[in-house]
Amino acid sequence: MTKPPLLATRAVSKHFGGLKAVDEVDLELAQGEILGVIGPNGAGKTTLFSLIAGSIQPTSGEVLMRGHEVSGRPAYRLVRAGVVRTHQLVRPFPNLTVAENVTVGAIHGAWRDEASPRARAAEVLEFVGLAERANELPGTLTLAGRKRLELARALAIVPLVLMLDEVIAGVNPVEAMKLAALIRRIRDERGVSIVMIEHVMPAVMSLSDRIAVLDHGKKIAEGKPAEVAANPLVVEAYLGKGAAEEGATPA
Amino acid sequence: MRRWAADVPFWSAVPFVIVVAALAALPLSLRISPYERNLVTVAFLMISGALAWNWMGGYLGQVSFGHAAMFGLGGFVAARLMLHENPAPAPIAWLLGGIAAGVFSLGAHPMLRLRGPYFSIATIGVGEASRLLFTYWEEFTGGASGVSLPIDIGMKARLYWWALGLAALVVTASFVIRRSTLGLQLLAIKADVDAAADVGVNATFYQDLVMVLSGAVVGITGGLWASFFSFIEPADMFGFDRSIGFVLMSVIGGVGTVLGPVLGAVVFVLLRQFLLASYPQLYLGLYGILLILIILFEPLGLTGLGLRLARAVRRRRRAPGVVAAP
Amino acid sequence: PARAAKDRILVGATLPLTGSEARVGGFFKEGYELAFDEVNKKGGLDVGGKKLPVQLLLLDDTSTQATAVSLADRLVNSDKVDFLLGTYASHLVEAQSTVAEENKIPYVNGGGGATKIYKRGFKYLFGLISPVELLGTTLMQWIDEQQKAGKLPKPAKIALVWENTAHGKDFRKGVSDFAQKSGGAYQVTVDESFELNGKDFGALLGKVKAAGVDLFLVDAHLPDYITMHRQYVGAGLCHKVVTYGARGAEKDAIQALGADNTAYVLSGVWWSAQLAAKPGASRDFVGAFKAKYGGRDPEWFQALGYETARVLFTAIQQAGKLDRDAVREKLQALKMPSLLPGGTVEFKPETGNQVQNPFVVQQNQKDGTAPIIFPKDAATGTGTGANPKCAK
Amino acid sequence: MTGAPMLEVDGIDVFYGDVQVLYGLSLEVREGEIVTLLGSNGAGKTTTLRAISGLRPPRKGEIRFRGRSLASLPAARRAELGIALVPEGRELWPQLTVRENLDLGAYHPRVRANAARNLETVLAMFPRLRERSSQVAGSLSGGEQQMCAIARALMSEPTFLMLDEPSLGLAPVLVEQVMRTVAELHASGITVLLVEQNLRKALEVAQRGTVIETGRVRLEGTSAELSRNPEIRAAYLGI
Amino acid sequence: MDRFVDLAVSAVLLAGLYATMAYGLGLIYGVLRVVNLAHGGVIMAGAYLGWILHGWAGLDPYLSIPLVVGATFLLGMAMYRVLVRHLPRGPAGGPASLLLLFGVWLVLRNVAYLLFTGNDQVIRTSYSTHALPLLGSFVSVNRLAVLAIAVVTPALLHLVLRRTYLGRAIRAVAQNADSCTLVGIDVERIYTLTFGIGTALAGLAGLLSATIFSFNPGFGSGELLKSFVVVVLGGLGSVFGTGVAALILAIVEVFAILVMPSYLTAAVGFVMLVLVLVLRPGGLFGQRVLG
Ligand SMILES: Nc1ncnc2c1ncn2[C@@H]1O[C@H](COP(=O)(O)OP(=O)(O)OP(=O)(O)O)[C@@H](O)[C@H]1O
Ligand SMILES: Nc1ncnc2c1ncn2[C@@H]1O[C@H](COP(=O)(O)OP(=O)(O)OP(=O)(O)O)[C@@H](O)[C@H]1O
Ligand SMILES: [Mg+2]
Ligand SMILES: [Mg+2]
Repeated sequence: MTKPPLLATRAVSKHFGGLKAVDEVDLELAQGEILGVIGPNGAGKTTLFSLIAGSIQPTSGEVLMRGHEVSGRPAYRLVRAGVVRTHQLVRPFPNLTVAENVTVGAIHGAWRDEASPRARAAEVLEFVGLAERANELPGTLTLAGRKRLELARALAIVPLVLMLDEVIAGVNPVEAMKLAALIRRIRDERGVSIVMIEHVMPAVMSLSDRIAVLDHGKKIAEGKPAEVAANPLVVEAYLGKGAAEEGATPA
Repeated sequence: MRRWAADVPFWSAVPFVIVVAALAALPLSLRISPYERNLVTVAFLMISGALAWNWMGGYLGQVSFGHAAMFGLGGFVAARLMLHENPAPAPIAWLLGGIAAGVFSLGAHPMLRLRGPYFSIATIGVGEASRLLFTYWEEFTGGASGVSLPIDIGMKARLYWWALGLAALVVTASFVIRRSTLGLQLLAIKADVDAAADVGVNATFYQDLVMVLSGAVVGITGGLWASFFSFIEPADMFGFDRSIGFVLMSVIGGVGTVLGPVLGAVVFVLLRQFLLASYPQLYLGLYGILLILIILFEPLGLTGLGLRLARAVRRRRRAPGVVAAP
Repeated sequence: PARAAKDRILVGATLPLTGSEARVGGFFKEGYELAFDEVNKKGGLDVGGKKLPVQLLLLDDTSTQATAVSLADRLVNSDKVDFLLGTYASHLVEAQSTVAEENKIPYVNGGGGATKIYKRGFKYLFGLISPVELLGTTLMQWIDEQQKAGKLPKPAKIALVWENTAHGKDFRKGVSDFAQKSGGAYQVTVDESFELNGKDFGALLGKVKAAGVDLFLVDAHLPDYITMHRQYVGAGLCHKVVTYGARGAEKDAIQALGADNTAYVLSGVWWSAQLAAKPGASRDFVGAFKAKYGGRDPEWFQALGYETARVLFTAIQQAGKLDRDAVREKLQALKMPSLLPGGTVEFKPETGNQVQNPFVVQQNQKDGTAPIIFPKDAATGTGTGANPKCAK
Repeated sequence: MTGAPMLEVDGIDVFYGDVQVLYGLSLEVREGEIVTLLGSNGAGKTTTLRAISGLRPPRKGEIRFRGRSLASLPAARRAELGIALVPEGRELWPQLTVRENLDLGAYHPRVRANAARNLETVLAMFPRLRERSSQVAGSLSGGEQQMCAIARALMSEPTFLMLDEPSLGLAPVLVEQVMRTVAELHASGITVLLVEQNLRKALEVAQRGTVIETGRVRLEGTSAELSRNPEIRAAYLGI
Repeated sequence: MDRFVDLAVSAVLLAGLYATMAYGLGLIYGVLRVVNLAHGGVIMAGAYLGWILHGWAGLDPYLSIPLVVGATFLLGMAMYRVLVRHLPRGPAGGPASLLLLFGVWLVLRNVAYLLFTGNDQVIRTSYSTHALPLLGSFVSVNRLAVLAIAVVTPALLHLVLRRTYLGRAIRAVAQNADSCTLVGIDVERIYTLTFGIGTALAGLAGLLSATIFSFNPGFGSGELLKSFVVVVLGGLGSVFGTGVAALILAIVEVFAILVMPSYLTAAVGFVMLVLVLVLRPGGLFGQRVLG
């Protein structure tokens, strides 16, 4: 018997009225892995995240953590079990200071770590490089800063699985490289397994151990970055047909 | 190394304790007439009510237009207990009134998934329905003619300290809630329920908790109110104007702050008394204008105005032309 | 002790000059001011051989209880008034009188009619306004005369409709007690209350209509009377006897509804300007009032306000000093000729110091007048037993 | 066939809140041209069109139409100049009927008088819409919605038409049809700026193309040049 | 049976009144997503305007409809331009707009108080108490007229919303404001006009109420609460839903008297309000935008 994966979905679906936003998707995440999720706009990536994180309930199928079913549990309980997500549009609590924002996250991870919420928040802010800005309001941060804040708030919970929804998008290329490095450090130094949605190809391709591709709610491909980039289905649905016909493989 | 805004050293309570002690000694001085003392008592009660409303409206961001239901319920339960053939001692009656109001507010649990104006409109409905139902329930509220409590000559004097005690307690609770991790979570829920859940906050539970606490405190305030006025009737206790009063006090003072509702309540009681004596025809409109100006220009109310002034003064001090300190 | 050297008597009062009761509050103010003027024109009150002018310190309680209480508090403890006159409306008086009782200061009012105010055993509270219960009884007495004269069916079915306030409840008690004691001559078949400032009485009137009653007895305040009666007429309803309690004869209402539609509506009031038809206290009052207020006729509100102040003045003079307890005792023992129907005012402990003067019953006529038809000694016209318009 | 510059986009920076999406982007479309704007997901194509139509004004740089700066002209007034946009995702009014959607396309006073004539023209062009004219737009199929959106834009008699991924979500036959329509519109004298991810199709109809990547121009050239460019593929994939 | 007819007739009449009161609130919410708490104040203002015109110029209330509607229309546009425009839209603006417009209401009330005192006023016309026999029951002519207007108003509103460019633009703005800008619709102008129309409808409701009820500066709060119930029941923002909801509320209230004391029937509406909000937040007929 192999050990069950850290996190898995089994034929999970979500329908909005007639729309199958997520359609029978199977996904597995191993301990210490970085899994990239890509796909066209509206493919159902964010919805899939919401299903896993318990923000919304699946229409059918299940979400498993270490082989135990966790679907149907409210979001806050999944968080306490170690499954933590960030949002595509950063959502800091605007009236709380940076430190307070992170402290809110730190409150509910306490059982796995002895440090007080505030001490842990301080440590995490140091890690993401926001210690200097601790007493400012999130509104004063740059977008990249707020993305770091979002990461810090999630890390303060001491997650087992971190689900990142387009954290790199929208920041300038220099910041994007720094954020990518930070994400790698989160996995390497903190042992957190990561699922990330990203449209920024260089980042996904270089960070991910594996990539899953969604289109119209279905998983159409999965595998190593290079394999996925060469997959004609992926090229057609996402990377672009014009590219495929010219017959080259991505770097 | 870092100064957390949240870490309040315990000595910061010293000025507060001094203020409370001074207020407690106030009626002992001969300078204050019973009239002034009573006015201050009412202000204490309003402070408690406004702060408790603010836990919902300010910390959680659920603007209730129906808190009169809890105020009235607390008042009438307390009154009934004191009028019983084996009358309960007043403090017990107040407490039980508060508990009843707290339990009652739990009934609003299903409404908590409404947010913004929907929640507010629903509370208007609950408030008005409560008023009508309780007015109809004669055995409990005495119907439209209300109930009178026996006159207790020393009661008003004693109520000053009880009301002060309650207000001090509620101010302390407001600080503690605001500064504790509970307060952080409430503010997080207010800012974004979903995002709060995504960092592990059990929004449902905390909303219920705050609603019950808020309802209970407002209920206790209602009980003290009943004792203070000796006569209460449902039209007044459950009235829409009373609910609006809680909203006005908090908004004028500064929603979501601790100082705000306190200031708001004091202004509400004192300004009202002053205006009533001098310009009784204008006070409604003045509140309206105040409300409009605050919403348009200073969401933090008087507190925000104060902060702005303080900042301006500080800037002035630092302005060039003033000789800098060595 | 400091009071001994006073050069004037300070009397405090609040009235609802704004808010829901503002109209009547203004009327009471006129009554109070007339009484104060009269005394001061004569150089003041004779207190122990010394003439002291009286001064009224009047504040606006905005028709709210908390304000009425805290302003009374202010009058007593900050402005140091010697005595208090009452405000208007039962709930305000009930709340406010506690301040007087706590501070042991006489409180004479003409605005709190609910009997329960006087059942609290207060010693310093005196009420010049007869209980609304008695209004119900008085109306029933007149109705009973008509029934005995064969003008109304026997047994007569009653629709009893009352506003859900202390006022309405007292009225209901007066009527239903009378009906109960009548030995079956009257049956209350509809007994319903409605909310103050109600909007639509369609359903309620539908119920009344379906019950097929003979008498439509309502207690309402002015806006509800106008609203309800409009719908009543609009729905084609007609009953042999119709009353809205104390409402009916107001000029505003007759104007709003039309003299035709209000004809035969019965009302019972605490006082009527028509009492001035005969010489006496009422005629003097009406004369003085007209002189001061540009020829306008007073209504019962002004009369009660005026008389309330006069009662206090009389007691002060009788006491011969400003001592509050002395004045209270004189009030308790007072027996004063009065403009109120019945001719005298006295406060009996068994009724909680609320006067029990009779009401005068008026009936609207097609020409818009409303003569007094009951009791006989005050009557200025004769009543019509059953509305001739509704033959059935 | 091509004349004076009709649209000049000159070094614009565009933000969503604090998120910068376009970085000093420049672009030129000449009278009578059909130009395509290419780029991968999130490159900023839609944002460019929104900036031109005034929905998302640039913080820096300038946009000129027929030599006149649009900076002070509110979005609602740009239709007057003959600028029209078929937005990404169609953005119809889902609870209005097709007919109402089309009528509103001719809201502008200059064209309102011609509404009936224009309606005939567009219905002749898309007979399908005539059949559906009393159906609410939200219940149309994706392709029908796309036609409706194009027809709505044509109701305002544009001289400069921008289309944002008109082939998105359409079946191949419909893609062919839409592209043919675009070519026909161009032939009838309308200047076109076409945004596409479907590079091959776009370059077939367009004369020139501009490739953008993360808010900057990466490449420019005639369709033929671009089709031959070895870099194009990589740029297009964003790798 | 007879009684049933009576109750049904009074329910229909009442529904007419409720519907007129609620249209304006619903329209403004449907397009701007703003809960107009000043609605009650405008109803009161409409009543006084009618009263002034009747008392001073001797104008019949029904003839003064254009004047009252015009005046309150301007008032509404001014309220939008000066105040509401500056609020954040959408959920963030919710409580803020509620409180701001409540402030406006307080001011309106105070102004009315200063101008007209707190006395109750009525408008009396020759037909105020006229009744017609109908279905074996008597029906007030005036109430019938109000009902007629309650039916004609939404029909007109419907025509305007369906048939005119302006109406289509209003509906379009409610659904997708950006597309409106693209075809040249000045969205701000539409918001201003909509707020004006919604306010004018409240003014009309006030004028009509004044022919039935007596009123004072506090008038309008009960009307506002009823309007809430109706609008929420009908699904915020649906014109026809509003009419049907008004009928439902009126029927429930009127027939409730068969099973409960008349005093409590008023509570039924509020209980319905809360239940609908909690159980079917989209209203009884689902969320529709200005259908
Ligand atoms: N609550 C909802 N109700 C109805 N439809 C929804 C809802 N949430 C998402 N959808 C639809 O489900 C589909 C998938 O959306 P989702 O946000 O998961 O896409 P995505 O892959 O994250 O896209 P993007 O890359 O643009 O973020 C879209 O068509 C979206 O409109
Ligand atoms: N409303 C918005 N708020 C914040 N960011 C946005 C918003 N709209 C777009 N963006 C961001 O701006 C960038 C450019 O988006 P844009 O829609 O212009 O790209 P595009 O080239 O049209 O992509 P696609 O091919 O997916 O349509 C993306 O990173 C996107 O996430
Ligand atoms: Mg997404
Ligand atoms: Mg795009």
